[in-house]
Amino acid sequence: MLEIRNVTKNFGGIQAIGDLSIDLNEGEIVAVIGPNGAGKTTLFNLITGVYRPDSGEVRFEGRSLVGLSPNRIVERGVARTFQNLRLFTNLSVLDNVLIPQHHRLRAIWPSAVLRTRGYRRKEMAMHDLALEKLSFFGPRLMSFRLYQPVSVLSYANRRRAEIARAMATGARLLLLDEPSAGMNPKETAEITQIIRRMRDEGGYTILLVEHKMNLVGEISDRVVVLDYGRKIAEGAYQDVVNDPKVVEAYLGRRAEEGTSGGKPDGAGGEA
Amino acid sequence: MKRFLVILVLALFSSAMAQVTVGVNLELSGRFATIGISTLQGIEAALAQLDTDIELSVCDNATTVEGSVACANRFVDEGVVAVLGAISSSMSIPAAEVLQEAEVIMISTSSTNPATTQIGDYIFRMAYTDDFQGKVAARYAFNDLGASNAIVFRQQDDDYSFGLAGFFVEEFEALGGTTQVVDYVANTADFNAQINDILGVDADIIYNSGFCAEGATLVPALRGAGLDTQLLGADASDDSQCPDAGGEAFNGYLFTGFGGAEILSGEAAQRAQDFRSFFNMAFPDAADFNGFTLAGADSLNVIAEAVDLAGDMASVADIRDQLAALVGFPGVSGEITYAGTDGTPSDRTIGFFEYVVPADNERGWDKIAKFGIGTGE
Amino acid sequence: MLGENRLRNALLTLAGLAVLAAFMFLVDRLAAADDPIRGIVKFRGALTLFAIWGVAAVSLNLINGTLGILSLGHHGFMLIGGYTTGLLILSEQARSRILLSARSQMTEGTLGLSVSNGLSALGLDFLTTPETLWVRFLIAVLLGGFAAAFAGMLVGIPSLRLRGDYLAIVTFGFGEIIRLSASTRLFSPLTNGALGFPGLPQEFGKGALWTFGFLVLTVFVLARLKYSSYGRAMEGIREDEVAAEAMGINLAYHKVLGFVFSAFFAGIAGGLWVSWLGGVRLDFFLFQLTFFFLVALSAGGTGSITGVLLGTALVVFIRQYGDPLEQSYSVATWLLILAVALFIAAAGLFVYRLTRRLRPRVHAGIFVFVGVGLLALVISLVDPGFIAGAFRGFGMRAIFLSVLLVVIMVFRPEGVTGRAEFSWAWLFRERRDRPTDEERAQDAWLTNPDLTRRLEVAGGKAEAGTGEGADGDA
Amino acid sequence: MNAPVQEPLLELRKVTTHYGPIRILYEVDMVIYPGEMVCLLGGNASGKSTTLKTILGIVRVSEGELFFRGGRADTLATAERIAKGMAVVPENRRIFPKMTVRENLEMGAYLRSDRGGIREDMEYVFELFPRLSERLGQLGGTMSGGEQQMLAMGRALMSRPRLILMDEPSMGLAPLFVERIFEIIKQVNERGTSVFVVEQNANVALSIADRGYVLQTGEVVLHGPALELLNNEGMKRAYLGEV
Amino acid sequence: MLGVVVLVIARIVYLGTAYDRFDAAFFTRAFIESVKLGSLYALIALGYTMVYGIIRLINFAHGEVFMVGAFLTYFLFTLTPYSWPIAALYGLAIAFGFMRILEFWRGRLRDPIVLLGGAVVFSVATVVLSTVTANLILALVFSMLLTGVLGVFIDRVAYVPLRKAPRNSLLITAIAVSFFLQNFGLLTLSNRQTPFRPETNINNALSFEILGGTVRTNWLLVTIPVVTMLLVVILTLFVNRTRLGKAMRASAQDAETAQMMGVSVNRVIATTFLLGSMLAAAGGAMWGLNFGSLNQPAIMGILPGIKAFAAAVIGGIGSLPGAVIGAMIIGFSENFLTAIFPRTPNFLGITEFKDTFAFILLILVLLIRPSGIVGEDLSEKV
Repeated sequence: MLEIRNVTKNFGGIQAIGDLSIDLNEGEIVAVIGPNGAGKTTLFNLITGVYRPDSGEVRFEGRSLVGLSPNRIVERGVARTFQNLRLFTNLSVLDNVLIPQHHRLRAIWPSAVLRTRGYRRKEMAMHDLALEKLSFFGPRLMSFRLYQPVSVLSYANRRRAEIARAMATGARLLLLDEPSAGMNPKETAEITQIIRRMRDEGGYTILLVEHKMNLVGEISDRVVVLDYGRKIAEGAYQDVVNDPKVVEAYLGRRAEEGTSGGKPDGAGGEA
Repeated sequence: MKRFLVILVLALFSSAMAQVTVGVNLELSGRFATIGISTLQGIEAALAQLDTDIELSVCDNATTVEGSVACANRFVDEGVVAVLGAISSSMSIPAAEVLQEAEVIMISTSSTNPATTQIGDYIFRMAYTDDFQGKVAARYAFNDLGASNAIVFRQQDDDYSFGLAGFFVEEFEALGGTTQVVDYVANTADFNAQINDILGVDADIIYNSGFCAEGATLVPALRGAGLDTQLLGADASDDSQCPDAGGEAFNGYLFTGFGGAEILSGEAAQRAQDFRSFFNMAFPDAADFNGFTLAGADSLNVIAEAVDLAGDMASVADIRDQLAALVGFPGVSGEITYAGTDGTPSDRTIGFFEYVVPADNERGWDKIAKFGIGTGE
Repeated sequence: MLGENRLRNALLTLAGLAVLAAFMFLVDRLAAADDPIRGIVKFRGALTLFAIWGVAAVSLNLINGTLGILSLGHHGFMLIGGYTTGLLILSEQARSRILLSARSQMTEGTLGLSVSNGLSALGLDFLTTPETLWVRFLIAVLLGGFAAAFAGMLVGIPSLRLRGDYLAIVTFGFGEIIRLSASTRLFSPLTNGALGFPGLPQEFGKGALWTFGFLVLTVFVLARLKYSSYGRAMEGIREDEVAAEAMGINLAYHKVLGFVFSAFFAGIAGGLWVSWLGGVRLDFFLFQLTFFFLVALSAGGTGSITGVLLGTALVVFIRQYGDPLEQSYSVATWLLILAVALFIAAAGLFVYRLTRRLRPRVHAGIFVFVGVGLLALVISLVDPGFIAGAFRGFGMRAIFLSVLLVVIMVFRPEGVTGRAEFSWAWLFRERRDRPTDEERAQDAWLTNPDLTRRLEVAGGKAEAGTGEGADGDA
Repeated sequence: MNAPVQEPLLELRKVTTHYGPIRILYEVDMVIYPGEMVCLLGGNASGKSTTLKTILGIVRVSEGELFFRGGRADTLATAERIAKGMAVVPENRRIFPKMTVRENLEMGAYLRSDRGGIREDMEYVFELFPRLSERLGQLGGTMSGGEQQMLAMGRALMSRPRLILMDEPSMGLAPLFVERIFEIIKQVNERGTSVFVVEQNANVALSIADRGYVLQTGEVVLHGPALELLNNEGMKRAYLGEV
Repeated sequence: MLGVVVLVIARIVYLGTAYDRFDAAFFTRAFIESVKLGSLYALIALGYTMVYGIIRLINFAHGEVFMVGAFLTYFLFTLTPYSWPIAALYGLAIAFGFMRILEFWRGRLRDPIVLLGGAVVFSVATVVLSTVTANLILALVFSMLLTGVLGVFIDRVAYVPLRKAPRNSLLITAIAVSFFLQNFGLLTLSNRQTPFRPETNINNALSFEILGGTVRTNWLLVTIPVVTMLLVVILTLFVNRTRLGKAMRASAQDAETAQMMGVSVNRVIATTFLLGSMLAAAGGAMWGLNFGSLNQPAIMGILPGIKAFAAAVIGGIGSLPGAVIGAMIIGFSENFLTAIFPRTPNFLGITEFKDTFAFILLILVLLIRPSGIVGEDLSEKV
């Protein structure tokens, strides 16, 4: 579904991504892990068109995404969340989930101003879809919260709203940047389940960046490990975390190798 | 401070028996504040000089159009018989529209745009129109000064200056001269770009149709660049800001303006002289005594006269009729006749003046009156 | 959007409009009466000015409030609309007068541009009679709007590359270029240079019913736009451009759309404005017009149409009824006014610090205000002749407005209403973002109580613009 | 290593802070004794950086008290706290990119006016980081991440502080550099300067620190000697987010 | 660049051969006037660029600060000696400005030496103002100090409370302050075109021969660029060498970190306003000298202010040399461009559009290179 071929990106002489290739199949959950500054967020920015790769190719469903503006890429079916939450803070939750549907609104503005029957129907449909996407997270964003501005929500609810917002774009591929950041263990467990249900019930393909290894271990079909912008390992979770190269890159030399269960301590942080 | 007391006492005294209110709609702040204050002082002095029961209601339009309309609306509501002002055509015309509709007399003190009095029969003016002034200046330049090449400085975003320059150019070219118009915008201080256009151009006269806010830097800049051509200005130059701020460069600057005591003769000159003495007593430290002052004073004088003639309990329409029928009213700026005109006084005297800045007198300058020309001539 | 009380709201809206129309009709009739009651003419003047400036301010609000771009060139759009309307609606009499005038900068070709000529060419001669002037005026105003909208599109294009205050400066530059160019030889065949054209029909700009009709239309269209998907997309751009683009919003299209809409209604406001003034002239369109709209927006609440209208009302009130400020008062009176103003300021500051829980509650500024105020009070009371004579505060209204704007910006940057809008639901206290007890209980149950205790929102509903998040480490 | 019995250098007593209406820190108690090295651990958004900013006075204390060198510090301005002996190595280094290395170091000594002392301290910094002395004229922004970290540490040392606050010194650095940086931190600490490190890299930090605090969503959930924390199951649960 | 120079020279040669009025003297004069005007714009532009560099505020009121500076110089020059209470009032403000400058070296306002200096300056200023007729230099220095204090005051009252507010609010506030100063100045300073022609040698007329033509100008052709250069050099030295200058640069680059180094950012910003306003006052005084008079307060600051702002953006906002370069570009575009495209019998000239050049250049620069000619991209700091 998504092919990343030999992508390279430099920032002022420093290589952020070097010759990276990743493939994603439909219906997969792939996690990208790696220490800070490994280029995970840069990778997301390259896929979604915020940056343009210096060389290499990004293809989605066979068509190249390189050179498209971010909104065109969304129209192709790739949506993302942001690591540090970029919700429309002063707008209501409902508005936040309606805005990403705007690009699929096939109604010109005169009909929107005149509120034609066709426009009203489309608005209703958008409304229903918004509720459907929010219902992934249970009733907590549904009732009165719908009309509250995002700025009064709790951190975890904002994360949820942001995922719902990405889903509402109508994308088939979701890029989730640290979906569980700032959540407590219980909420993390819940979001893990939701991500799985998004794949199973919603039919989304998911590429996620995550630091919480238990979440990664639980849901990812494959794990890609980045270090200094290069892929140093790829494969099933268990194989990857036991790879000495990964352990060294991720945990630093001081870490005692082979901690049981491969759950590294002190993993990562913010980029 | 003393002048304020005089005015205050007079105002308080007159308000006690006030019957007729006259509105004053002037540019008292903003771009034309100086001219507005000169005019207001003229009106107040004239009021104090007259023994009348007219009360003034002063409104500052802040040199804004909506301010001018607000003033006009206010006067309509206050039920004034007449409104004096505004100064510039831009502020006068919108106010005139309101006042004409409400049938309130308006006398624009110095609007020179012909369009102002065309608005209706309640609209009068005290000044002559641009066409007259421009023509007279052009004839003077061509015939008396012997100029054949004129450069005309015009403020491109002001209708007064724009219009005046147009009439000057028309007449000057009709007489057989050639002209070159140079434009500038409001608030220009640096005229070097304009000077580049005319430096080395063989001209006999430079006609400045603009205001002193720009003229006070324009003229020194011209002189500084070595252009010693004779300068000729219009009544907007009849403003002490010009020689005050421009200094020596204004030595020999000719301009047309409202006739005062110097231009008039006989009885009229005496009236003008009396008014001047009275004004100097009432406003001992007034910045200016110029054509705008006279226009303000006379606009009040004619209204007072019309009110008098119409008698007690007269309606505004009666007063208007009296005003429109006025013939040869002895004003401080000459005789004023409205009979048979659209509201522009016929047979006004336009004066030619010259600024003289003596070399030994560092602060002072003199306004020398040369001669007057009547509109009828 | 899916209001349960749609019928009620629609009826209420219609009733409100009917009352408004009746009131405006009454005002028109009263003011046009032979012997109008005292104050009505000025009231109608203020009312119509409010409506015209309201159209302009509400349209500016689309760029400044909804789209989040500071635009400082609104007077330029109004100028284009005003000149277009003026040129198209000019009477034949005025045209011939201009043509005959030696000073005219216009040619026969440009003077031939008029709605009635166009209608004649189309064979609609029955629309060129004096009785159908209103049709021609409507057409002229709409064409003025379209001309301004075209300019809006041109100005909107740089907004694709520029952000923030750079864009503000570019809009300012465009506004000034439009104004300065209108008087040059290049454009004077269309604009008649600085002379403009006098003698436009005034019954529309001065008619309360007419201007309020346009205001209602503007508010209707712009409110509809704001509450449509397009408006939401624009608000998304305001909140976060990067995120909006990442959610599929075409930034270029929506920004230009916003500019086009805003300029269109600014053009209409320009058309009404020249009708209100009875002529077209360059100095009707100075930057201070945009400044007044900015004051209206900031005072009322940028982003809220309700707030903008409130702010416009405030500005128009001060501009039209503020002249007692400029009367001649004795110096003692001025000192007294100053003292009262300072006491109010001190009290306001104290209350402000108290409500915002700022420490120390009694700020040094309060002492300064009170001290200076007391001094002024003592001087004015004890010795009224301290400085003899009177003092006229010419320009006081402008000073007052600018001080007001600074004070509002400092103490309530979001304006009176913030981004909140008036709605019937608000009037009937139907607030869907307030949970019922049941919903609240469910919410608490869903949320880990352990966590909510720490991330709880201190003041209930957070205010707009604050509360960027609990993201302490970001 | 043993808890000293002196008067504390820095003490937080029930400190609560807010960002706008949202509470970030909740009744945090914390003590740092002279000569100690203390680390503060915690996940994303747990309030680590806010703690640091609170100590520095960039975020205001809304409730509670802060003491530094025996005096009340929560009413002092940042500059006054720094004058009393705090210094900071901010998150992401935050070198002044358009100033030279020398100017950056001089900025560290901004509040000092004793030229002799400044020169001495600069010598000391060059001793610790010889590479900096080679690049005195270079612009800060053109240096590599590791060099910037050195510069940031050197800059902090220039104020001759009693207490150095470090915000995630290992972030974004190669493991080799992380190791080196922590060695230098140790070295600095051994000369008597107290060090307060905020870290996510728990293993490295705890292995050289004396004591540690663990923060979770704004509350101190665990604290104690570093070695104990390293082996504490509860800590794993609290900090690593395992259920 | 070279191409432009060649084109300009070709155009000059063409004009010179085709019309005899465009001789060497004509272009020399245009060049001199361009440099003068550019220098004046530079003094204003520096204030814009410094303030923008630190708090990202387009200080719309700067043009009005320039106006106040000019008027203060005028009042100090013409109206002295004052009666003692007014002299004391002025003295107080001047002493405050002086203390702020002393603070650059001493660090604290409460430092005894600063206090002592302030007291000395207060006494001297009061005595001088109440007894002596100030000469131009003294008036200029006092006016710079006073205007600097005004800048600090504006910052304290209008901008400090809005430090954390959205940038748009700050910009609107600045516009409001600008309107306030215009109208308040009209009410209190003067409502007239005010003469400003002190009897000094620096504005004496000067004429010299060049290739057979006579260039008529005045000594300000030397004074204005020299004073500007001097002030720019002092400012550059201050920013690069002194402690507070370094703090200014550091705050411009990263205010929060600078704060962590012990820099009191608010004080640095106040200093920036002080310096920018002082330069604007110098610019205002020389503006008055150059044109022989000051426009009334409501209009004097607008055009120079906006054009200087355009200059700051064209040069690259935040950069001191950029401001000077940008100012020169505007100065030359207004004077020299109209000299090489003047009105000739077959060409109308471009003078009419002179006042739009600044805006057109501004828009072009922002579209083509938003960071300006020498500036770095500050437009979005992520």
